Amino acid sequence: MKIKWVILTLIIAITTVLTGCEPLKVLNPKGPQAETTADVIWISIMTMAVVVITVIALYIFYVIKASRRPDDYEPPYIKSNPIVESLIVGVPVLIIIFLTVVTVKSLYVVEAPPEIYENQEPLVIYASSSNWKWHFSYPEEDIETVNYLFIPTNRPIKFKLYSYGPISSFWIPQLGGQKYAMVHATTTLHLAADVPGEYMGRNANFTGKGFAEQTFNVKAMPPEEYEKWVEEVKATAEPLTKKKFDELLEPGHLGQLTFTGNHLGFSPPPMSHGEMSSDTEETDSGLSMQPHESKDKSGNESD
Amino acid sequence: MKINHSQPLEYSTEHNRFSILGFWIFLGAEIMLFGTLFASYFVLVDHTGNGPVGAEIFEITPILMETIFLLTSSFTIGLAIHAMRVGKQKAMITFFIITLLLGMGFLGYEIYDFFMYVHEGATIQTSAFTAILFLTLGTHGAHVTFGLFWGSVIITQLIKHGINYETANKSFIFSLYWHFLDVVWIFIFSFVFLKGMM
Amino acid sequence: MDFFNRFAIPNPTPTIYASMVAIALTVIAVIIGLTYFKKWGYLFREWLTTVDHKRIGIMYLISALLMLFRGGVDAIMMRAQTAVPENTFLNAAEYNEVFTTHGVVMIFFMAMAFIIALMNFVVPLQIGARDVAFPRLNLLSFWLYFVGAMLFNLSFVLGGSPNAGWTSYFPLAGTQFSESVGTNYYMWALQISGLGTLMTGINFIVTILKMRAPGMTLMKMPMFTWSALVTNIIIVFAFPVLTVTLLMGTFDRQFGTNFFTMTNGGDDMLWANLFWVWGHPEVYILILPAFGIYSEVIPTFTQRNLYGYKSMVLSMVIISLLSFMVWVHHFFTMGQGALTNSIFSFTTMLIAIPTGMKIFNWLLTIRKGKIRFTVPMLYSLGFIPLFTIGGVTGVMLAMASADYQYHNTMFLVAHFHNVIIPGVVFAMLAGLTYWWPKMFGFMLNEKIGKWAFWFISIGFCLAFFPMYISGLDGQARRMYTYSAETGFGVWNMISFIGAGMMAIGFIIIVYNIYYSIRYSPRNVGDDPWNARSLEWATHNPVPEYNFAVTPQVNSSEALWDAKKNGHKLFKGELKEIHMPNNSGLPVIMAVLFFVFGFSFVFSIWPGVILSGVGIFSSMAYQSYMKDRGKHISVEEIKETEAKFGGGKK
Amino acid sequence: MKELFPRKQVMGFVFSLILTAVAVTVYFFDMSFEVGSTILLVTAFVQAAVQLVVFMHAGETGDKKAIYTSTFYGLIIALVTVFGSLLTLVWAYY
Repeated sequence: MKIKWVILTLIIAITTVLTGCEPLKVLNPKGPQAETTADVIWISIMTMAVVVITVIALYIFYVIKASRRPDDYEPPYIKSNPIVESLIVGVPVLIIIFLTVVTVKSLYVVEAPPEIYENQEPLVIYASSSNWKWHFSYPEEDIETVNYLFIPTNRPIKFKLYSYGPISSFWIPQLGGQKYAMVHATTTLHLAADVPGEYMGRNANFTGKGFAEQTFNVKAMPPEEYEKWVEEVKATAEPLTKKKFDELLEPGHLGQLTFTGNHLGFSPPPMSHGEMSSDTEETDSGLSMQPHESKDKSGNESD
Repeated sequence: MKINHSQPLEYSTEHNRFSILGFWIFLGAEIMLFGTLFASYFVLVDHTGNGPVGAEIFEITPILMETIFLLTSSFTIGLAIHAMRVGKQKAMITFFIITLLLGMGFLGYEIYDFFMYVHEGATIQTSAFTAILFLTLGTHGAHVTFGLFWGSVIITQLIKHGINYETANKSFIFSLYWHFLDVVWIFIFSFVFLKGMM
Repeated sequence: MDFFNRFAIPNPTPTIYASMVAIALTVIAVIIGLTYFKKWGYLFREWLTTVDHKRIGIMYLISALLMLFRGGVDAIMMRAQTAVPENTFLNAAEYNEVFTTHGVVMIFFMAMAFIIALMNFVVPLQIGARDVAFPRLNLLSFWLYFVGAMLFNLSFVLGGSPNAGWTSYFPLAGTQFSESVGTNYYMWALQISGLGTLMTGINFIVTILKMRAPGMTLMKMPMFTWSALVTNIIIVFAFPVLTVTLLMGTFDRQFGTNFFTMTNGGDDMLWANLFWVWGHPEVYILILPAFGIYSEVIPTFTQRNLYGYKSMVLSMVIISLLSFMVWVHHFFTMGQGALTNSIFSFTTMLIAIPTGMKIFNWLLTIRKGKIRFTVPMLYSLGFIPLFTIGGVTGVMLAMASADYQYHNTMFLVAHFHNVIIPGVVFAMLAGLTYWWPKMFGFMLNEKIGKWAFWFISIGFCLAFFPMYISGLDGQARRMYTYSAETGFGVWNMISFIGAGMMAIGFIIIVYNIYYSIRYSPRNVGDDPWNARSLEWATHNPVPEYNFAVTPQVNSSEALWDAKKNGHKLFKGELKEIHMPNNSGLPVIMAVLFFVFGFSFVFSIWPGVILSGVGIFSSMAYQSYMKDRGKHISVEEIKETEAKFGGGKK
Repeated sequence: MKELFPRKQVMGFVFSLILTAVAVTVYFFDMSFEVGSTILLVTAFVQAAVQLVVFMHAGETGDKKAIYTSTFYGLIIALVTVFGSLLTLVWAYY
C-alpha cells in the first residue's frame, strides 16, 4: 500500500512546487502569448487533476475492498453493464470536447499577433540559427546581433525563423511557445513582452555537439531605452560584411556580437519568390491561420 | 500432409491456405510501402531544385508501352492460373513464360527510360524530385526484377514436378504478386506520369 | 591501410578501449566455455536452429534482457552526467552517443524484443496451437532481429556510435553534420531488424486467424491474444513506412541523393514526418501487448472475469486505427499552423477515450474481486495509477498550444517514460514473472520479486516526476550539461537517485533469477497461479508439441471454464502429431544479412554484392527444398505425458 | 483453346485497356486540373478493383473477410498518410 502514499505525497509536492514561491518559467509568463499558454496549461492541469484524483480514489477504494475479502468469498462472474460502459465513454468524450475547444481557441490566439497590441506595427526580427549560435537581424533598424536579443516592451514582435543547418527550435519560455527554424521554410512566431527584464532564450531542438550551449539572452526594455540602444549600436558597431557573416556561420560558439547592417541582403532567408523585396508585413498580416511563408517551390535556394 | 480434394490444389493443404492468407497480408504491407513512396513523391514533386520538372523528362511512348506490357502480363498470368485450375500444364507453362517475357519487355523499357532521364541531366542526385522519382520507379522495378527470378524458379519446378499442391500454391501466390505489381504500376502511371504531363 | 581507417572510432576514450577489451574477452570466454563443455552441438541443434516457438521466445527474451542492461547502463550514465551542473563525467560527443543508443536500444532491441518474446511463447499456447503458422520464418525473424541488434551494438567499437538522437532528424543526421558511420549503422540495424519484425507481424496474424483451437471464435480469444493480433496488424502496416524512410536516409547518406538535404530541393521536414508516421503506431505496438498482459494478470489475481471483454476488444481496434492518424503531434511546432494542429490535437486526444475505457474496465475488474498480492499483480496495481498520470500528461501534450511550451523539454521526456515504464516495462516484468513457470517449470521467488518491484516503482517516481518540473522550468531535453544558475540541479539530482534505485531493482531481478534457478522448488504443478486461460491447461514446462490432444474451447477463459463449470477441454484419443523440422538456413541467412549490413555501413561494395547474392540464393534454395516435417508417434507422446505426471490427457 | 480464355478474364482485360485509354485522355486533351485529377482517380481505383476481384480472386475463400479487411485497412491508412503528409508539409504553407 506504500505506493499510494508515495504518489499522493508526490502529487502534493508537485502542486506545492508548481504554485510555490519561485515559479517555474513556463508558468511565470511575461508576455501575452506566454500568458495564453500558461492559462491553457493551468486549465489542463486542473482538468487532469480531477481525472487523476477520481481514478486514484476509485482505485484505492476498490483495491482496499478487494484485498479485505473474507476467506470464503467467491468473486462473482459479472457481465458488463451498458450504463456503466456508456458512462466511462461519455465522460471522457465531454472532457475531450472541452479540451479541444480550449486548444483550438488558444491555437488561433498564439499563432496570431497578440491581440492587446493589435493596433501597433509589429517589430520584425529575423532570427536564424547556425551551429551553435543565433543571429538576429533587425531589418527596420538595419542592425544585427549574435546570441543576444534586445526588444522593446509593449510592442508586438514578429520573429521570422530559419536555420543555416539542422532543425533548431526557437524558444523564450517566458514570452511564449517555441517554433522550429529550418532550412527551407521561414516560420513566423509572434511574441511580445509586457514587463522589462532579462529572459532566457535557447534552441530547444537537438542540433549536435554544441546544442546545450546554444542559448541567447533576451532583454526587454521600455521603447525609449530600446531606441537609445539602437542609436548606440549604429554609432559604435562595425558593419557586417558577407565575408564576416560566412565566418560567423562556421560551426562553433561565439560570444555576444553586434553589427550594423544585416545579412538579409547577401544571404536572404528562404522565402517564396519576390516576397522578400516588398517585405512581409502587408502580405501576411491577415493570414494568422497560416503563419508560414509559402515554401520555396521552385527550389531557388542559395547554396 | 492432409490434402483436401474438394478445394482447388493451391488451397488443398492447411499450409497452402496459410501461405495464401499470409501473402495477402504481406500485400497489405506492400500497399503501405508504396503508399509511403507516393506520399513522399507528392510532397517532393515540386522540389526540383536546379533540376528539371517531370513534364520536361517524361515521354509518353515508352510509358504507354510499359503500361501495355504490364497490363497484358497481368492478364496472361491470370490465364496461367486458369489453365492450372483446369489442369492444362503445357498451356500454363506457356502463359507463365509469356508473362515473364512481357515483364522483361517492361523492364527493358523502364531501363531505357532511366537512361533517357540521366541523359537529360536528371540523375538520382540532381534534386529531391529526381531522387524520389527514381526511388519510386526503382522500388517497383526491383519488385518486377525479383518477380522475374522468382517466376523462373517456379517454372523450373513446374517443368520438373508438374502441377501438384506445392507448385500450384507457389504459382498462385506468384500470380497475386504479379497482379499487385500491375496495380501499383497503374497508380504510378496515373499519378506520376499522366499527372506530371497533364 | 586506408581501408582500415574507416573502422576507427571518431571519439576514442579509455572507456571505449576498455569495452573493446571486455567484449573481446567475453567472446573468447564464451567460445572457450562452449568448446570445453562440448556444448556447440547442443546449442546449434537445440537452440540456434530451433523452429519451436517456445524456444524462439526464450531466445528473444534473453536478447531483450541483455539489451535492457545495455540500454540501462546508458540511462545511468546520462543521469549521472546531468546529476550536477557543469559535470564533466561525459563530454558532449559521448553524451550524444549515449542518449541516441539508449533510445534505439530500448525501443527496438529491448521493448520490441520483449513483447515479441512473450507473444512467441504465449500466443500459440493460448489458442491451443502446436506452433506458429510459419515456424521457419519465425526463426528467420528472430535472427534478423538479432543481427540488427548486434550490428547496432558493434557501432560502439567499430566506426563510432550514431549520435543524432533516436529520431535521427535530418539534416543533422546527414553526412554534413554526422560524418561518422554511426548513422549508417542506425539505418541498417533498424532496416534489418525491422524486416524481421514485419515477418513476425504477418506470421502471427495468420497464426491467430487460422490456428485457433476448435470452438475458439474471435470473441472467445484470451485478451493477450487479441492484443497480439491488433499489435501485429499495426506492425504490418507501420513497418513498411520505416523501411522506406530508412532507405531514403541511406540513399541520402551513401548515394548522395537529396531527399532531406539542405540543397537541391531536399526537405528536412519530410524525414520528421515519415519517421513519426511509423513512430507513433510503434508506441502502440509496444503498449497494446502490455495492456494484454495486464488483462491476463488482473483477472487471474482478482479471481474473477475481465470486466467488459467486448469494449476491451473494441478499444484496441479503435486505438489501432487512431494510431495512424495522430503522428503530427510529434512536431506541432514545425509551423503547419493552427488548422492542421487543431485537427491532429483532436485526433490525439481521441485516443484518451479508448485508453480511459480500458483503465476503468480494469478498475471494475478489481471491484468485485479478491486480490492476491503476487509480484505480477503488484506490477499491475502499480501500473494503473502511474500510467494514469502518464496518460493525462499525454492529453496535456496533445493540446497543441500548450505543447509549444512542453515540446523538446524534460516534460516530454517525463511523459513518455511515464507511459513506457509503468506501461510497457512493468507489463514485461509482470508477464515474465507470470509466465516464468510456464517457460521453465519453477517459480521466481516472490519475496525477492517484491523487493525489486518496490525499488523499481519508487525509483521510477523519483527519477521521472522531477523531470515534469524541470521541463516546465525550461530544461530542454538532450542537454549534456547546464549551469548552476538555472536551478535544474536539484531536480536532476533526485532523478539520478531514482535512476540508481531502478538500477538496484533490476539487479535484484537478476539475482532473483539466479536465486530461483538454484533454490526454487521444481514441482509447481501445471497451474501454480490458479489461472484462467488455455496456456495453463498444459504442462510446466511445456512439452514440444504443446498439447497432447487439441483442446476444445467454448469460453474466453477456457481453463477457468474447465475448472469451474466442468467443461471438458481434451476430448478424443491421442494421435500422431506432425511437427516441423529444425532448420539451419535461417542461421546462414543471418550471417549473410550481417555481412550485408556491415558491408553496407562501411560501403564495402564487394561484400554487399556477394552477401546479397547469397541471400537471394538462400531464398531460392529454400524454394527447392523439400521438408515435410516429422511425426511424433503416439508411444512417444504417452511417454512424455507420463513423465510430466500424466495428469492430463 | 476456348477453355483457356475464360470470358470473365477476357472481359476484365478489355475493360482495363479501356480504363487505361480513358486515363490517357488527360494527356492528349486539354483539361482543367480538377477534371483531369478526377478522371485519374476514378480510372486508377476502378482499375485496381478490377484486378483485385477478377484476377486476384480476392473473394473466393473463407478468408475473404481477412483479405478484404487487410486490403482496405492498408488502403485507408495509406490514404491518410498521403493526405496527412500533404496537409502538413505542403498545403499548410500556402
